Amino acid sequence: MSKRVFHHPDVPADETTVAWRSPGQLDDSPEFREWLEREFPRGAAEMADGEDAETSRRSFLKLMGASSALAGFGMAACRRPESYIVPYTKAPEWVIPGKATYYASSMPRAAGAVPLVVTNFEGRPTKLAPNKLHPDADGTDAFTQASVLDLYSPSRSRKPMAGGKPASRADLDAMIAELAKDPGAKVGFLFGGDVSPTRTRLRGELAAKFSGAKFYQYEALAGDGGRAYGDGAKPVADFSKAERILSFDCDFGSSDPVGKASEFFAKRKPEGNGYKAKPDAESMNRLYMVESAFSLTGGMADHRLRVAPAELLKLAGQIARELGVPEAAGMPAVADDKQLSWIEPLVADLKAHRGKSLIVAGSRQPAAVHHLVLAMNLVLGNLGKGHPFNVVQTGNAGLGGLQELIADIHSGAVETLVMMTPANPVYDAPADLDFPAALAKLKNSIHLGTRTDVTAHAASWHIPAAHYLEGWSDARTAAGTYTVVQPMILPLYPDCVSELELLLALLSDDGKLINGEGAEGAASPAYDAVRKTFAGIGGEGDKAWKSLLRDGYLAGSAYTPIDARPSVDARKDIPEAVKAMEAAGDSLQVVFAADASVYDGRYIDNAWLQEAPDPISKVTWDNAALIAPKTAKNLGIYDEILKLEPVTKALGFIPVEGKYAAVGPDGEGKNRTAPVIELKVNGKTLQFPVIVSFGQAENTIVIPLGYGQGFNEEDDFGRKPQNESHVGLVGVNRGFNAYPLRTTASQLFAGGASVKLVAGKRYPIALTQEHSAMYGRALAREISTIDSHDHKGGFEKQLHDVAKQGPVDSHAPKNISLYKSEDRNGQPLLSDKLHQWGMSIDLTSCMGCNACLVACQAENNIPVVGKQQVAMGREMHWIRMDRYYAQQKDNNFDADNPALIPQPVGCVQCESAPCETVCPVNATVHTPDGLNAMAYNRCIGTRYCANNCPYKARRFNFFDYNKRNPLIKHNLYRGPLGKKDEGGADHLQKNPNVTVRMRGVMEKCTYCVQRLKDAVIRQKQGQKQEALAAGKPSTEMDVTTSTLRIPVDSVKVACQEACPAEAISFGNLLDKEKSSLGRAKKLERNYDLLNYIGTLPRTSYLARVKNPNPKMPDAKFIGKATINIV
Amino acid sequence: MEASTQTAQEANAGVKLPVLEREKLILNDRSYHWITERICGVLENRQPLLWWLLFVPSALIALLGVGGGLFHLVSTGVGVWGNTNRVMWGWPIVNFVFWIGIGHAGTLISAILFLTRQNWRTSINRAAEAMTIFAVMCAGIFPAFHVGRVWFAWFLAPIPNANAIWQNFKSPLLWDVFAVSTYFTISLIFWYLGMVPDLATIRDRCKPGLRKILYGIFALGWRGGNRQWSHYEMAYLLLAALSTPLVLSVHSVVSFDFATSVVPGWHTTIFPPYFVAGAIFGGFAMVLTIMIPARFIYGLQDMITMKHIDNMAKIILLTGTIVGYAYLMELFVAFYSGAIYEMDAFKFRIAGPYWWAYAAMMSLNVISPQFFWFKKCRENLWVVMAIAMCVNIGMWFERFVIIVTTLARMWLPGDWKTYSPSAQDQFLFVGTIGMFLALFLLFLRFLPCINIAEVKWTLPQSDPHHDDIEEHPDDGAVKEAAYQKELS
Amino acid sequence: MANIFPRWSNLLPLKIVVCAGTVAGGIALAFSYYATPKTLAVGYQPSQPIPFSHKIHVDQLGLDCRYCHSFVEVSGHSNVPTGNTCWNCHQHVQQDSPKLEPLHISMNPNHPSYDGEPIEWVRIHKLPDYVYFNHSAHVSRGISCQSCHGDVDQMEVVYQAENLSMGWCLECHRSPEDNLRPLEEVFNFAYDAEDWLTENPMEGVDTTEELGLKLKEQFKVTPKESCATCHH
Amino acid sequence: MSTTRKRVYGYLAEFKNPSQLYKAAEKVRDAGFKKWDCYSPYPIHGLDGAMGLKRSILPWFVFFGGITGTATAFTLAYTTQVVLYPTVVQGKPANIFTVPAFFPIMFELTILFSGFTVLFGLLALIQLPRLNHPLFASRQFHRATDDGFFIAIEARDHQFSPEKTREMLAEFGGSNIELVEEEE
Repeated sequence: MSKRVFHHPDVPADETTVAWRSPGQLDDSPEFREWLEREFPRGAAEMADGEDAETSRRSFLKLMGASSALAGFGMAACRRPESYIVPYTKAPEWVIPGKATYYASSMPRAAGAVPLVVTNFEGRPTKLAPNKLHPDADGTDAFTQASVLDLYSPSRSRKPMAGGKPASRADLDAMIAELAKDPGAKVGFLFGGDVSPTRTRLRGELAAKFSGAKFYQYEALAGDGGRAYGDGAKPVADFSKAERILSFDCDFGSSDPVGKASEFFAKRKPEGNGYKAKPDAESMNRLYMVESAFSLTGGMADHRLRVAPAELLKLAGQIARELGVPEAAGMPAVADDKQLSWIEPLVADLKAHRGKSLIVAGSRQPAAVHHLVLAMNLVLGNLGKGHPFNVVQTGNAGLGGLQELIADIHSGAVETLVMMTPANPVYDAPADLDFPAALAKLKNSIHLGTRTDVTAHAASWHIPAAHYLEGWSDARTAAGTYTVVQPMILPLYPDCVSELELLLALLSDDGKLINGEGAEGAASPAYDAVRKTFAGIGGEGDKAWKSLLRDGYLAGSAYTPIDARPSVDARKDIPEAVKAMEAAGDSLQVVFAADASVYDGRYIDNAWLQEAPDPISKVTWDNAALIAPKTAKNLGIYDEILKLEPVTKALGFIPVEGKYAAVGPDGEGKNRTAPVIELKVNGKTLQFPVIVSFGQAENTIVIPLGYGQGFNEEDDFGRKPQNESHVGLVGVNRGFNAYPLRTTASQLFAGGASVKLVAGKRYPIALTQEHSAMYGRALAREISTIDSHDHKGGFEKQLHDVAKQGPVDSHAPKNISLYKSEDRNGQPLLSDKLHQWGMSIDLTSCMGCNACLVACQAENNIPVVGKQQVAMGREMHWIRMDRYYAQQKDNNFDADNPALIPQPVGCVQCESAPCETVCPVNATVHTPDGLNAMAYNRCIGTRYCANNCPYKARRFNFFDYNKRNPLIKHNLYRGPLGKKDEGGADHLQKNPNVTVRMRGVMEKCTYCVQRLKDAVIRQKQGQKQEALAAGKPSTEMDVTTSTLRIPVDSVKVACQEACPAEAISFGNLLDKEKSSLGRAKKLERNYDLLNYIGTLPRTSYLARVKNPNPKMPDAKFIGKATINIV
Repeated sequence: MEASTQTAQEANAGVKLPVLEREKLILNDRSYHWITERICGVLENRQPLLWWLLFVPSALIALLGVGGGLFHLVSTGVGVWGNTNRVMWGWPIVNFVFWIGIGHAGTLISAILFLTRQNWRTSINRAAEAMTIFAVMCAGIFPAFHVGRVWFAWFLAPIPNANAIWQNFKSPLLWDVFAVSTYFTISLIFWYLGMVPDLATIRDRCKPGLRKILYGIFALGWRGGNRQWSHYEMAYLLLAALSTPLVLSVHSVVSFDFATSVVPGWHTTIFPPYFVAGAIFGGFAMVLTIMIPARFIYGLQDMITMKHIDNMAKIILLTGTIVGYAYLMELFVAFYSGAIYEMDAFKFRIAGPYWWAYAAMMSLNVISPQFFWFKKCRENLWVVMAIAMCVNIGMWFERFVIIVTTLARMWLPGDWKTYSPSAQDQFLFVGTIGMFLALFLLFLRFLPCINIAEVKWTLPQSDPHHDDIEEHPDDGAVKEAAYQKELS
Repeated sequence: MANIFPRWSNLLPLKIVVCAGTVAGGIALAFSYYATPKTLAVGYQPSQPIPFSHKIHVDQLGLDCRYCHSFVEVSGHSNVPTGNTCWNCHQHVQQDSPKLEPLHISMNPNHPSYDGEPIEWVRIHKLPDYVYFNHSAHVSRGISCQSCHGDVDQMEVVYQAENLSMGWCLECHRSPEDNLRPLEEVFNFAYDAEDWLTENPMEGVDTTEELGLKLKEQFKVTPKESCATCHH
Repeated sequence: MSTTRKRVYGYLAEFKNPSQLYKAAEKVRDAGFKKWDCYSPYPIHGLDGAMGLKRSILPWFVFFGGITGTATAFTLAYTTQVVLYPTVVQGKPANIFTVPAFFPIMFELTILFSGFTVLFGLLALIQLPRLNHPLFASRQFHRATDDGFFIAIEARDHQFSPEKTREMLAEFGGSNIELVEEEE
């Protein structure tokens, strides 16, 4: 027969670009359903089977189309187990086995949605990254990064409950239908603080349908400050226009956003983002911070004043008065001279920058402070369009608060309550409101939530909620840009319902609850609802819609500023607040703070967040009361807790102080315990472990909220088992619950507290960092822009001397190696002419949040190890977030207000790596492109490399952390008898391109080598496509270095991608100044950590630049963290 | 040594030749047969009750500690030990260096003292060599099992493989593998060769039966013909010559594990000599700790005389002082360097969280041996025994200081964390002690604990010219005579 | 007194040594020959649910590799055709061939025992989990399928042609020129360097070796030998 | 003595002390015997000369054994590290300049190989193990490993004569002279 040749068309040249979800799939193309269907039954089966769950990083492929599932050993072939390849029957569009697909979505949050790009492997979301196309893209914080784990959380709620008991879906549907069919129902809806246009629209429809419908909003940590701006209104800051910033306890850089913070960080860098400009102190903004305890933003402040919460109002009043704010007229004056001397130049500075300055207040501050802030901005002319400070209407108007709700319940105005808030009112509502009682009074209460928390048990109905990656919705960012929330995957568990789906069910006539997908795989009703909303905002038609799905946002849809004036009730609020303040007087005050790991308690079951150390206190897996050293002394509990400089006797009799002293009385590592205090406030008494926290205001105790939600018999503190079913293995026995201390009046601050030491009682605390001082080693370096007339000189001089800071580097001679790093043909060993990878970390904008740390964990399949292992010092995070305090002895302004300077340390990829030479089996060697590679499968675990690593960047798998569940007490020590991580689905989150390490091997950062390889290979593919597209024979196509080299800054590593402060630049050193990395490396403030050992690290640091106001009393102590070292 | 004019050939008339008389190594003019009887008696007679009282418990401890400990370790993971991501090497490596150090005295006594013709060694070298072998066995356990994936330990051997990948010959750890295994092999050969004639002796003494057959096999059919002896002596000399540099190299290589690293407090050129001295120091202490009791239990006082103990005490004094010097020199260099990391490393040793370890090391290793300056102390077996024990403990603490203290406080304070061993750590260590004792007791039970042939050789009457000086004029005697003439 | 050992025992040690030596040597040799991928993996030829013949489809019908393995150029993973790839043709061609029964069960709704479940092909070329081999990286740089998979076009039933051991990979990474081809020829199983050269002569290139070197130079192929190239 | 005819091994004579043995040995040597040996519980100083033995050639074996060791180590290290699969380790050169790093292993293997040569060289030279030997059949020979000093002259020596040799030994001071026969 004659030979016929079918030519398969070459994939188009632009195929290398990433694929975005096309709506074709959503409008229910059969293929799309096909693979979701195929995927999830198998997925469920997979999850049931704990064994496979860990077998390999590719085990997920077992669920997937093109997979290799290992079947019965040696069945057919005696030589090796037979394994199968199971292709799709019908290929879904865009899904290429082995290739990731990226979709735009966003995470709805009270502070404003976080725009995201979600990485999917064969339909499983595995990694979140900020959507940099988005105008409000700000990087992602630890919460966002970790939220992908919630999707697969083993303790996630999967089945409906009635009265705390498992209930059938049928009964649930019946109940919903009944409710939907009763338009007269007195139903109340309790929402979270996030803004969803579709929900807002549906609210209207609900109000129309249910005559008795009422709507409320509740976030445990919101506070009532918002009132100051009017109902549903909130302030939005534009940091790009703010040259002077005064923040009253507002952690806008991290936990308390008021606008695009990356603009703020950009203006922290003397060279601006990307280091394009010459270093210029003028271009920097200046941050004044007034706060009670260190916040991450506070750590960056140029001038920081620590005041007890009650005093803060007085201070605000003083400043306002000096700025000429009428509302502040009647307020008490500040008496303290030091504070006055601090305020005077500050006010001058603000006045000098009318219209270019910004004053913000923390969301937890009382309305009074916000009134003043608004007024001050008004006086300074910072208000209005094109100015740093704006007030906007979010549309969350007409929503009652928790008080109103409870009042309505008692009055009978609400008989049925639908709770959709991510908060947990039964647990976190102010004690005096007695929410449980109100709940009991209701005819029917429906709770929609991802966790079976106490509210879920208390409510008459609990509906498992869909994760935001599982359902359709929309949201608005802090600045108000319309942002789509699109599902990556059908609900992992069939009964999970999204908020919109529930509302829509109630709106529908038959009240049929449709979740996931409709009949015959019709898209979820939520999809149509969102489309409808969008049609109203972004216009009809597929084109707009498609571009929304592609980009993830609607351009130019930000809030429009409203004309805001201090409202009338300022006159009422301020005096009240002053009264409250005077009541508190100088008594011991308590700050109820959001926790960096569990926020208000909602993330208690997220293992990544629990293990991530608190950025300030470095506590993992628990919360503890924080107290300033002096206050501790005054309260007479100081000797019980960590001494700043414990004293011991060397050789038994020579007294030693400071760093050389032996371990303090509270122990170190696995022996560390914290004493327990009894805290009495608002007439309630509770016990908390207490640790010292530096730079905290005197007379202040800070207690992070959200812990202590459930206990079993393994509790370290011997609490009796209760509410065990409310939490999973991660959240059980975690920390101490402070919510019972809160009352409506004192939701976030409480005065008149008293503290008593509980004798003989101690609680084990796991810290990742035991020592907070640099001890004279110039590790994290800092300079200031002013000449404070000591020998340090001006900005230029200080910049120039960065590399020479510290006792060793100042006079260490240059390292010159005896050896030439060459092979036997005289070629250099780092031979790659295309790529030489490098990184720089800018301490000027790094504030020490854990975003990079968690992002790294998500990207590189890093296991959690549990509290006890962390305490021993076996945490696995590839990035260690060191946080140093620099206390200045000669600081006569406020010696107890040390500088805080963070320093993330991962593997710095030394060109001359000490770890490599000592490995006997060549398991860690250098790649030609300058990576310090780690071959897990070759490693036998001598751990010599880790000993010899000066940066201690290597982590060892002491146990099968991935296989044996580290969260069950002693489980790891049971070896093969230990329980496995069953029922969970977290193996679905694993990155298929990174090996899951077994016990006994070393691991560490490799600059996300999997991403680098992918980028380089894609570049090569592109080459071929272009050449063939050009129609030239390949033998004539010209491949040059420049064509094979990946485009400048085109590859991002996980930590860099996540960083909200753009502190990390990564790239190809051979791009020279073309890349921001190349420019960063050229800067004078670029230095190598531990330079004098001569390891030639590829990761370098940029010294932190502080921009103090020379006129400030503390100016000359600023920017010297490395110099004035304790 | 006191000189005497009492000469060998008083009987013969002629010029009176004063001859220096050697101090006797074997007391009370024992006969060849007495020596044979006595030494073989140790393993032929029924063991004293004490033997059983020692053997049974130590064997049990070994079984539980080493057997059980390793089982738990391998089945569960290195995590059962106290090691952390800061202190990656904890007790296991401390114990390794400790044991390998002890393993040095044996070969050293046999080799170096043999080359330097120190005949007094003959009474103790056998036991010392046995000690070496057992100590190295104990030592080997730790590095072998402290690796994370012991089932892949064969990656350390340069075997051609389908992966075409090899070892890293630049790694001190690989040097270690070669050094320790070589050292073990050579010591074994040395020990066995030295034992062959004695095995023959035992073979020829015991009645037909299994014992005779076994000893017969291991005696290789030794006949004691001079044609064998001449080659045999040459072989022994060669082995001694080979072992001497070997024994020095082994601990130097072990010290390279630390010295070639960049770790402050480890990165010092003084390490090799300092480790070797330490090893000899600790080794001799262990020999004393074991031989003094054995000497009493088996009544070997005439062969292991006070002279032996005195000599060993002197060596301990010398090496102890060298070690002390090394400690001080380390400190001096650290502070002289002006590098803060270096200085701190040592300040932490002196006054840091583990100051007690440093204090113990200093007092036990440097101070306690100084008592040996006094003859009284060297002669009082209780004192000797006590000091020997001190040194054993002190040397363990030395390794603890070097490894744990240093790693717990390295470069970045943000990373500092102290370390404490787990129960399994201690379990295994005790286990190896049990194993060491058990093996040594078995050795006493089944093998000649003193080198019979060599001891006989050191007897004065063993000299073929012992009784006829004039036929073969003694060179020394003649010179002496000439000298006397000139005087008179 | 008599000898405890008989005369013959004098030669015994020697005999033992000789025997032990031979045995040990033999084992070593056997091991190094049999216990290697070369013997263990090569020639692995399981029977497939459908006796798909590459010979027919590629050699006789002239199908391009990428007709079925469609993503080999863009993905690290060379996909096995989905059910509907086969079905496209076979719903018309050879419908009632009994060999295609499994395909019908998986794809043909009218088939009595239709279940829509995918066909489970038996995996032949399997690398360990910790090895990351990227097909696209190789085929788009001039390494042919043939180099690793052998003459698949001639295979009635596919078998493993090469041992796929790390050593084997390294051979090519050290001297890629032996396997490089013009990109157009990557999927051409009939490719023969000699003929290709005669058809399109290049100046300065006479032998196939020179061609390989020329291509290496042309494409700037610099394969890496470092661990991270395949393990991360 | 049994009537069965046995092959004679030779005469075994005892001497009362090392010097006796020494003198006797000198005489036997001068008498020109070749196939004979002195037996003693320990190596007797100078007896080699007295017997006219040459210095052992074992050192030569060992020398070459050692050289082999060094060479092996060097080839192993150099080929694997520089030729076969050079890896980039702490930026250290992968050429001849990296050899210093191999010295420790070269040294160790030298010693190891030498040690083995000593062991096996010795066994070869003294023809051990040989578990069976006519002398073991002697009544008194067992004392050779305890406190006996013997000379045995083999019948294979061409100077050997049943009577003369016996007398000679007696005259040299040998006692309990015994005719040692080979067993079946």
